[in-house]
Amino acid sequence: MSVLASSDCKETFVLNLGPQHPATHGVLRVKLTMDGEYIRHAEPVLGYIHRMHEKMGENRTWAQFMPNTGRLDYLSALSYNHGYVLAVERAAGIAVPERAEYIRVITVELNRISSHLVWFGAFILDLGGFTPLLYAFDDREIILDLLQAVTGSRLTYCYFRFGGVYNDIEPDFITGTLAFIKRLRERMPMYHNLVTKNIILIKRLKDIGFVPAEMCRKYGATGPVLRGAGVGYDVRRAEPYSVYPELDFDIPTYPEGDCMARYMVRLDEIEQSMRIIEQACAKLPDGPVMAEKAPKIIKPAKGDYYAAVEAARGSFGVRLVSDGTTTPYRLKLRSPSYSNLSLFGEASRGMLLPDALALMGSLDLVIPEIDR
Amino acid sequence: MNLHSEPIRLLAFLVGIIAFAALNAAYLVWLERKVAGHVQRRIGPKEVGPFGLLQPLVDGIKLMTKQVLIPDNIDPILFRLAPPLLLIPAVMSFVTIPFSETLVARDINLGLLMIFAFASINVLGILLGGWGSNNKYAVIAAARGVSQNVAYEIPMLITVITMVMITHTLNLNEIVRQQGGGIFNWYIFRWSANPLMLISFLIFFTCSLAETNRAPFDLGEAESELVAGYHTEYSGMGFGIFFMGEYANIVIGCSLATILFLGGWQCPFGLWPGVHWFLIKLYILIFTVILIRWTFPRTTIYGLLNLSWKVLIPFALFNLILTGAMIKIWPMIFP
Amino acid sequence: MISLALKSALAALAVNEAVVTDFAARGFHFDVTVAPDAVEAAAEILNLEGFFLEAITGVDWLADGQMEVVYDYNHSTTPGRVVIRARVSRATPELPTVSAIYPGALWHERETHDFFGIVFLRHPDLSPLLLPEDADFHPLRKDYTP
Amino acid sequence: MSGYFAEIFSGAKSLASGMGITFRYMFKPVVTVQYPHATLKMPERYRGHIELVKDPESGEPKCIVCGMCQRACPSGCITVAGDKLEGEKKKVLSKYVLNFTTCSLCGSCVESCKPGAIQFSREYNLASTRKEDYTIDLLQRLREQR
Repeated sequence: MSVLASSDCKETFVLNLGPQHPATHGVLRVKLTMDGEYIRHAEPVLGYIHRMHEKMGENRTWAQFMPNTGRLDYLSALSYNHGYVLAVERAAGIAVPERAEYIRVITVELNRISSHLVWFGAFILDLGGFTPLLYAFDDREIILDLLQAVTGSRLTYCYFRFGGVYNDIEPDFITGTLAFIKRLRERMPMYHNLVTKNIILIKRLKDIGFVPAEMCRKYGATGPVLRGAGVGYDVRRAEPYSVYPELDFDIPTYPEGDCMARYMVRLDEIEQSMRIIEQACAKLPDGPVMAEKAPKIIKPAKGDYYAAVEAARGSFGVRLVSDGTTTPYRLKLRSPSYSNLSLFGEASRGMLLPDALALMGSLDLVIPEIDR
Repeated sequence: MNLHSEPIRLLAFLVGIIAFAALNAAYLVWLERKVAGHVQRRIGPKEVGPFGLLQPLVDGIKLMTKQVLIPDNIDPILFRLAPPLLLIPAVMSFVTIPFSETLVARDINLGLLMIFAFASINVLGILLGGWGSNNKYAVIAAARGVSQNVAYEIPMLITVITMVMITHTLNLNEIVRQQGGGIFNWYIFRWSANPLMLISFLIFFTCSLAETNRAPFDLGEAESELVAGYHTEYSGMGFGIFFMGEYANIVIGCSLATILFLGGWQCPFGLWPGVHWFLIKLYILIFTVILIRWTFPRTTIYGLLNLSWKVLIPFALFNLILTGAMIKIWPMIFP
Repeated sequence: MISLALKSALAALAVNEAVVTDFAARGFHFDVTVAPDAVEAAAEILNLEGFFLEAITGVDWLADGQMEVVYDYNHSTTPGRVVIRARVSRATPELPTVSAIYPGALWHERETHDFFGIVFLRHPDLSPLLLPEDADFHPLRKDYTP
Repeated sequence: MSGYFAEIFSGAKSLASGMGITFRYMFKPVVTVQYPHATLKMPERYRGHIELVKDPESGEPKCIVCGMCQRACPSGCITVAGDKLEGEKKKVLSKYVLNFTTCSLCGSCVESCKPGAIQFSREYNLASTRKEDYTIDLLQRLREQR
């Protein structure tokens, strides 16, 4: 590559980080050309768990593709459910009852918190601290229990349906959710004292791994990566969907663009999600959870449709092309981590290996979603 | 048979020291896992024996029965030499440690010097292990380990020189004897000798963490970056010996801190001095070391060097000068 | 929202009429079909306006003997989705790359090449990204049989 | 210079407070479940693999062999067959096999079932080293439950 040719130092070596490496969280491989511990060139190698979901979509009915969406990003599966049902509802013109919308928002935001908690733990694990991971899992376990009681599964949810949700929530769920939020509010200061204020962590994250807003734009990075660069872009506000316009929440942004900024964005997002859930629980109306007019067999009109949601990792988009039959003609899944990872090569150039791993951790990668 | 004859005494100590080092390695792993478990609100080992107490034994058997895989293209001599090179100096250092006034293998006058001489060898074990494995991760880890050890030996030795200036001796047993008669005679609280003694202790403790490659300075085996660092390619007992050497080093580091600052086998209130006080203090320090590992994230190599050169060395040097001044000026004011 | 100047600039490149679409029904605001040679020019216009590239994908229109490449652009501060389409023939599916303007397109174009066999001219590396490294098939083509 | 000392001081304080937290947590009760010795009860809606539902009156499966579940299943893991007995109007279930290796527990089959003849079981101890253990004959399972 050009980087090598232009460098004076010929003594570089290639380090294969992955596909089985503790820091890559799955089967991502990064081919690093290193000069000592400095990274000259980093090239992510993808596709180890590529499953061709898009081709599967072309061979199934619209409804049959639902379980696949939960298997893209195993940490915030409900957001991906949501993105897909939004796209199909838009294409087929299905209206969703208000109660179902509120239930969707509550469960998606719970899922977002659980996703951010896993990221938080795994990120500190990347940096060498083990204990916060298990504290975060302790909290996440409650979310999984809550969601399990509603959806029946713990990780790869398949809860939303075109025109509503699979089944109604029980009153226990609301009380359990509010109790959990109370608990997490009390635990957040602990997390900050244990981790955020820790001098070692500050030294490792502050001014490390710059991803400026312009780089985000060039690579199409969204979500906390973009918000950590100071751009307050959030699909929930930019293209309001579901009942988000009726809820009051802030979009945390930090202008620094370093690892610390992305870290703080996600921790603040946990707090904002808690606010959203509280409001949604208070406003939850009575009524059906499934549109009565929702057709059993979906046949959207010819044309192409797009729907985006704010998943935990950024903007998840679904582009549907319908030819008016019961199966999609083309189904494109735009996953946020894919774009977020694509900037890694440029952003990590010249960094030390541990800092590059901090940068990779702060991008919050989920490999099945990248490989699809 | 005369039980006090020198060869028998030495033999007894030899067996005792090796047993102490091996048992410590085994049960510190157990302690580490238990502490980690409870810190993380788990139980830790519990299946084998009561409270999982037999777990280290079973682990040991497992390690010994495992095949020692020797990868291709390694340096066959260095690869095999490295683990003993890490373990033997650590075990040798126990020779001069005074567990109590009488329970010391060799009460030599240069005990402190000898321990530091041996402590410098174990860097070689890390370097050769990393280099001999012919593995990129291991080489990076070895390079890190060496620069880290070299950087931290300086503040550590400066602090030790400060201590030697106060104690006037390198004999460890003598240093402990000087701290008799209650907690305020311990060097950590002997503020008449140097008001910054507490800082000296912290510098020494931090350095011994770094010297023993313990978290948060475990850059040499940073598992989320370098898989397993310099012992990536070692399996079975090769890995087991590295492990034992590491834990023996921790015990040595904490023993030295106990002896130099916390009064060794002396009792905090001047009564019943003996080996039990030494062990209590030692294990409190070791517990702190373990708790530190399960609390903090890892530093980076430049963070580590920054800490050494910008914080620890200036403070240690200041301490040295202050102590020298106190020794010379104090008697002039109060003759 | 999308400025009038931008709309007219893009409409100048369009092969047929540029459409202002109903966002609620379709999910994007502006839909332009351009000639394959004009995708770079369109990207340049959008780049100057501060748009970012969300995704590039293809659609295989087997019946028409054509393949469509779809570029999804979006703006982060003044939200407005612009869809740029270009149709190439199935026999010679070639069009220029936009990766010089948007480096993020590198991977999206590689993926589209993987799945459809569409060649992006002047792209530095079109080796398979998600498919196995020796893959010579294009699974999202409608005539693909495994 | 004062920043230098302030940083050392605040850094040391942060380290000490972190150690205080972990030390306090060490004495808090354990939150894990010691799995083989203790198990959790699955909630009402837990989605284990599917199972057939008995008709409380006749004791026979409620299934009417309509095949809706088989058609709804995205991964084709259900095989249903029925015999038409002489003199009976309805088919009688003769075979209901679930290939659990490809099942994604989406619940499409349970939703599509008009008579409510299938439901989720609450079984989760399904580890095995043999692939054949996951081809579950649900009809036989129902009969064994009797």
